[in-house]
Amino acid sequence: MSTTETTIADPEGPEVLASNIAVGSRLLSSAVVFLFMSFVFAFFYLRALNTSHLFREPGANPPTAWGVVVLVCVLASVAGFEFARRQLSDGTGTPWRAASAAAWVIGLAAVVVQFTQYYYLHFGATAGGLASVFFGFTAVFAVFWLGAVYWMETLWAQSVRQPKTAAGDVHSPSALMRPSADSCMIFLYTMSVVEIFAFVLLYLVK
Amino acid sequence: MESASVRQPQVVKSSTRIPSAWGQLLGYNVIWATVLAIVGYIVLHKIGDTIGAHSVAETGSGGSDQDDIAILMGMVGAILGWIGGLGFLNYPVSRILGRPATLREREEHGAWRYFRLCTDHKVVAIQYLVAVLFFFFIAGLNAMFIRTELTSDNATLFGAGNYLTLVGLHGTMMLMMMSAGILGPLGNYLVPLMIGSRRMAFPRIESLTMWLTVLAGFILLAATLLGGFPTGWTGYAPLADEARAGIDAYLVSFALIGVALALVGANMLVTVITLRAPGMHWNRLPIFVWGMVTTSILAVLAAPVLLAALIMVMMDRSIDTTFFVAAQGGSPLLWEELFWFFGHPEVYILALPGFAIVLEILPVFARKPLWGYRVAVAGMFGVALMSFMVWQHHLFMSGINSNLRPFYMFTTELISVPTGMVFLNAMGTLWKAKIRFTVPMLFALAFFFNFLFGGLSGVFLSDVPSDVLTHGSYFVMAHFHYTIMGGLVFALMGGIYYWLPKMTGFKLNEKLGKIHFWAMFIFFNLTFFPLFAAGMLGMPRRVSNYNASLHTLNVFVSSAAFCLGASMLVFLGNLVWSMVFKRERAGDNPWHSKGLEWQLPSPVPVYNFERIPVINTDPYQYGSPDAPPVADFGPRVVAGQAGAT
Amino acid sequence: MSTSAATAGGAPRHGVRIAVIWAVATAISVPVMIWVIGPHIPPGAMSNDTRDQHTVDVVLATLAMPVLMLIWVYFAYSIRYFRQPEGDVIVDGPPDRAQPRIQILWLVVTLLMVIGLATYGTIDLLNDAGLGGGEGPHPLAVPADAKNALQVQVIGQQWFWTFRYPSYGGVETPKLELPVNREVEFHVTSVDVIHDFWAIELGVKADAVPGADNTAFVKPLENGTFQVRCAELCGLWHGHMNTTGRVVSDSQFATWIAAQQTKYSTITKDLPPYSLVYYPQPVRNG
Amino acid sequence: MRARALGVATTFAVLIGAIVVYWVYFLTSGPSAISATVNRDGSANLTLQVVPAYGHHPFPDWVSYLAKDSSGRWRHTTIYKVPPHTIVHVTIYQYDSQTGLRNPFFGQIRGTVGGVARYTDVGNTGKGSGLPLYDDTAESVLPPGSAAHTFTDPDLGLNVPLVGISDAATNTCSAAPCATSFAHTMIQFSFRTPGPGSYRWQCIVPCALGFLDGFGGPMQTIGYMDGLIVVT
Repeated sequence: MSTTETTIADPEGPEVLASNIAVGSRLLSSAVVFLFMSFVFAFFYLRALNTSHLFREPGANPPTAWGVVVLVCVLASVAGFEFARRQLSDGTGTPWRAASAAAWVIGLAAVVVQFTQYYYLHFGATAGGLASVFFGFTAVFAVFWLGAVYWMETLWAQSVRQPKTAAGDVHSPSALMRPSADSCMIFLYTMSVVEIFAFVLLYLVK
Repeated sequence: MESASVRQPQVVKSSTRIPSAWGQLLGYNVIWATVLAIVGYIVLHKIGDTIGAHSVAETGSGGSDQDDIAILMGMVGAILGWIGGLGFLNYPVSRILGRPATLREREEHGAWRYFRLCTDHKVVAIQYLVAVLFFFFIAGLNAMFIRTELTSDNATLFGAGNYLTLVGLHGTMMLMMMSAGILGPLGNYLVPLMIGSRRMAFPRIESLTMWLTVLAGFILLAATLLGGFPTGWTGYAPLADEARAGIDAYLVSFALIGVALALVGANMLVTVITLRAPGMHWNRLPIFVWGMVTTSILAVLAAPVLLAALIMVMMDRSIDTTFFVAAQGGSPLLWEELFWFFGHPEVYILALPGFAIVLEILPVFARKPLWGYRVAVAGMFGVALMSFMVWQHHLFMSGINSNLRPFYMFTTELISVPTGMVFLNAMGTLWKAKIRFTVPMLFALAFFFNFLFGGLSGVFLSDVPSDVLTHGSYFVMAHFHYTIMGGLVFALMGGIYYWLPKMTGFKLNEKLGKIHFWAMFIFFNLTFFPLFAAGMLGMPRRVSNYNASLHTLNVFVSSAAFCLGASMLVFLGNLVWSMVFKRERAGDNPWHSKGLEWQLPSPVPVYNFERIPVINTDPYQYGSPDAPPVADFGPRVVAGQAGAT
Repeated sequence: MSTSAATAGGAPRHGVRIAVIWAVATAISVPVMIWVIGPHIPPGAMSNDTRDQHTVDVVLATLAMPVLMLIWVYFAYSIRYFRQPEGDVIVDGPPDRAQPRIQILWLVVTLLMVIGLATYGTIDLLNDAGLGGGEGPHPLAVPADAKNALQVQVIGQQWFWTFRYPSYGGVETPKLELPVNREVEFHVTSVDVIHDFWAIELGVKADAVPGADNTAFVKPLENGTFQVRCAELCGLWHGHMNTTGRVVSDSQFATWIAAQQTKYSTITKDLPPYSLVYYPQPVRNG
Repeated sequence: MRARALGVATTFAVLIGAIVVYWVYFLTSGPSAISATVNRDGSANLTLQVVPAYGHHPFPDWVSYLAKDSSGRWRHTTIYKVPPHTIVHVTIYQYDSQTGLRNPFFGQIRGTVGGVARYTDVGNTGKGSGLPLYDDTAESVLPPGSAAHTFTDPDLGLNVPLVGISDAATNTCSAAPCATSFAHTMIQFSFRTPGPGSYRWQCIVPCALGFLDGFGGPMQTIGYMDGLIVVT
């Protein structure tokens, strides 16, 4: 059986959803900062206490080379997407597609490198406070960084699927492309700051 | 009047074919979600077993302990199965494939939409209310079992281990459900109506938070299948590391609630910031919406810290990291710091919605405008800001540097100043008022009576020398029951009696409501006031055997607690009687309130407003007959005729 | 004071009436709290800590009385007098809003009370009132005669307390006895999970955290027995982790400690050397 | 519409009913008590056994106590009924290897009649472990490193460390109940029971394999390494 339903379809302009995403990404970034501040707090707290002098077990120093690779991948991905965002006009230009594709692929590579690093680590998770914070910080960062890669990928995929000559009508996806890319940028900048924090604390501080 | 920018709504006649019952069954709904959750658990549990066995062989540590990897992975599988079964993964997958962003799922009709992903904020709110009350009654049942055990001064009825699981489940489930207990149901339903919007900012995320809360409740119930957990809701560190598998259920369910809390808070904040109707300036926002805003700020910032702390315990248990193992470089105090950095904003996530509801109800039944609107909002923001600066008062005795004591004593006592502003507002609103003693008003007045005891006992706990006696004792338990149950649950009941006629169109029976109120108020005080004395006389929290001298006091408290439980059954009876059997129409504005949500028909149609209204004043124009109506809704859109474009 | 008088004369001076009732209520409740209820507020008077805590509790309770009475009187009065007239016509009250004067007055009064409470608490801490609470490995508030205090180590393990007396050959005993009128310095630690050493009548409460030493001071002033309980959830038998301690005269303490040394002499030599923190092995066995 | 609302209400009632029934079952679940065999002279006997792995559902690899009930069958319970104000003679067959005490203070035998316990190595399992070989010798102290478990009841002031079989022992028992043919040590002691009441007892050696501090799992579960001495 069917029913006729009179609904009021108020044709919201895309700027409403764009403002939603903009404020939403700022809140998401602040929540993510509080999440990783807990790991930074754990690092400094355990380092200060150094209970049974086992915060840094001898030999439990993560190799800096791997850290640099992950850092570079993350920063390259963020820079790539920033460059792509600047090229973005109506979501159809080839430089935008190429740069955003490169951005999320390099981003994905960062996660892959991070997990392979665990495989080649020469110390286990039980090797003192620093090893625990190392595993915690990097693993949670990799998972949240996957969220950023997902966001970049959806924008890239949207422009690929959309025909080149789409006119920009009110509901056309390209009308939302630029605001969503700007909001994604905010989240990417936050994640890059967190990655720099992680790199400095886990690899450089002795 | 910026009428030009207000787009004229278009009336769309859409005939949607309601699929047959079988069609509904096969679609994405909660039944499929349960099936897929169980399948997901079994599959990933198997994978976890292989990984666990491998890591055991590698590290050579004990055999029986390694099932944590399997259980945690199994629970991840259950979460994925649950979300997939409900259809939450369809949208992200379509986005990955490049389809454009859409706001609404296919709108369905009929009762089935309550059992699946639905993006109408009113449906999600009612689902939330039913889920929260369902788990609230189970946790209340736990409380009754706890009190039966405490009638004897030596653990006889239940095994000591089972008693600890009982206490842990009561505490965790109550706090999990009550932290989203007002943000979810009343917040999701009323905020769009109060600010003049047709939707919440992210409708899918809103529905996701509801279904995650339901799943978290059932995972916590599953802790008994895994052997229970001994740590109570605080989950202190080395005990959590060495507990049996039941603690994994606690960790995963609390993590889910952390995620759901952060998302519901973010969703609320974005809605209020971006979707206000024209004319709804910040100083015209109803006080209930301010309460939701301040609670959401706390939820968005505090829940991630909980998530990080819980992830640390999960890693400690599964891959043997040593965050909280003192002998290997970790420190149990790290958990206390992280947990209470989340813990104290959490208890204000519980208190602020109570203030919000009560300050919204008072003007309606005192027939006077809210006395000090700005002071009330300032008070709420003061509480929200200060709640991040007080957490070490839980560690006064834990061996923190005693230089910190004066600071945390001062900030803890300072937080009573913004709370005092809420009391000032209540007193100002009641000054020369014309009070009508309806059931919501009774609950609002009782809120202030109870919260007063909660606040004053808080002063005892904040003063370090007095805290030496009262820390970790029943005095603390009486304090937080007075603030959470005396405060939040009384406000929630008041809110339910006040807004349910708008949400469902049916009035709750007034006589049954009064019986419920007086029974709950009297027996609540008879149950928890003597516990202040029990605490000071040396009865620690979470014990099943106490000093024989406290036996008569505990028997009295237990009998009062059973009557309190009975009063809750009266509420349940009233709900079922008024909503299912009597179904007495309540009309659009039974309480003659001037709030924007009461100017709409009840139950509210799917699209909330025919035309987005232009707001003229704040909703508290009582006592000034010449005040303009709260909003202009413009000419009615005659059904079937396209609106003037 | 009936409603008829209210409407006959000019508007009844509600404010004055509430103030009068509040003054009377406070005048009654404060002395009742100080002299009638106050003496019964725990903790008793067995040690210097409990006496300080008792005075703090009585002061806080008396300070709470005026606040309690103000809210009770105001709400009772408004419930009694500011009612909707009979009949079902809904009458609105006056549309008055906040006057800044009252808001600022309320803010100043509450701020002053809070600052007063905080300074009173801080002064108390400086006068060593908070010594019963655990102060961590390096206590800052230290009593005057802490130098010759009796050192007692409290070891919390899953699910009972043992006590070590380093100045008597590090003997470990499950019983706790203390000499009267002598400062005692507790070093509380744990070997497995977090416990909380709570000597109720002594007014001492200090968390036993594994891998950390927690110091608390007390000077027992009266002989008698006191309950020792665990105030932090520590697992299965948390509720049964109780024992009773005794405060005895110096001579009785000397004979008792000598008896303990002989009773446990065979095992004392196997005990680990006295240290403020223990990391017993195995941590993860199997 | 009313039928459907009624349907939802009844499903909730059924759901809550099911949860309540399971709840009561979970809360009251636990081992059933066995009573010690009473001799003519009023004293009682308790025969227990400690196995390194219980070997059955639900926790095959948890270490556990077992008790012989009056009919001679081994029962998996740790709640023992004993008569009041009398002497209880306890015999424990101990099949587990040595783990060592975290707090050596519990290496001393306390609270038993005469302050001693008799240790015997059956099948000279102690050879080659560098520890003294016991053959029915009364001891008041045990080297803390050699304890496999303890029978400790703080409420009664009772503490008896149970010496473990040496790692060199060959035919070790791997599933309860273990026959006396497997390598084991035997510990005999007796203690005086006070007035009626229920007194909790536990093992204090960190013997829970694979759990942090050896104190998780079986060490926190009544029926494995914790129990009650019910004096009625």
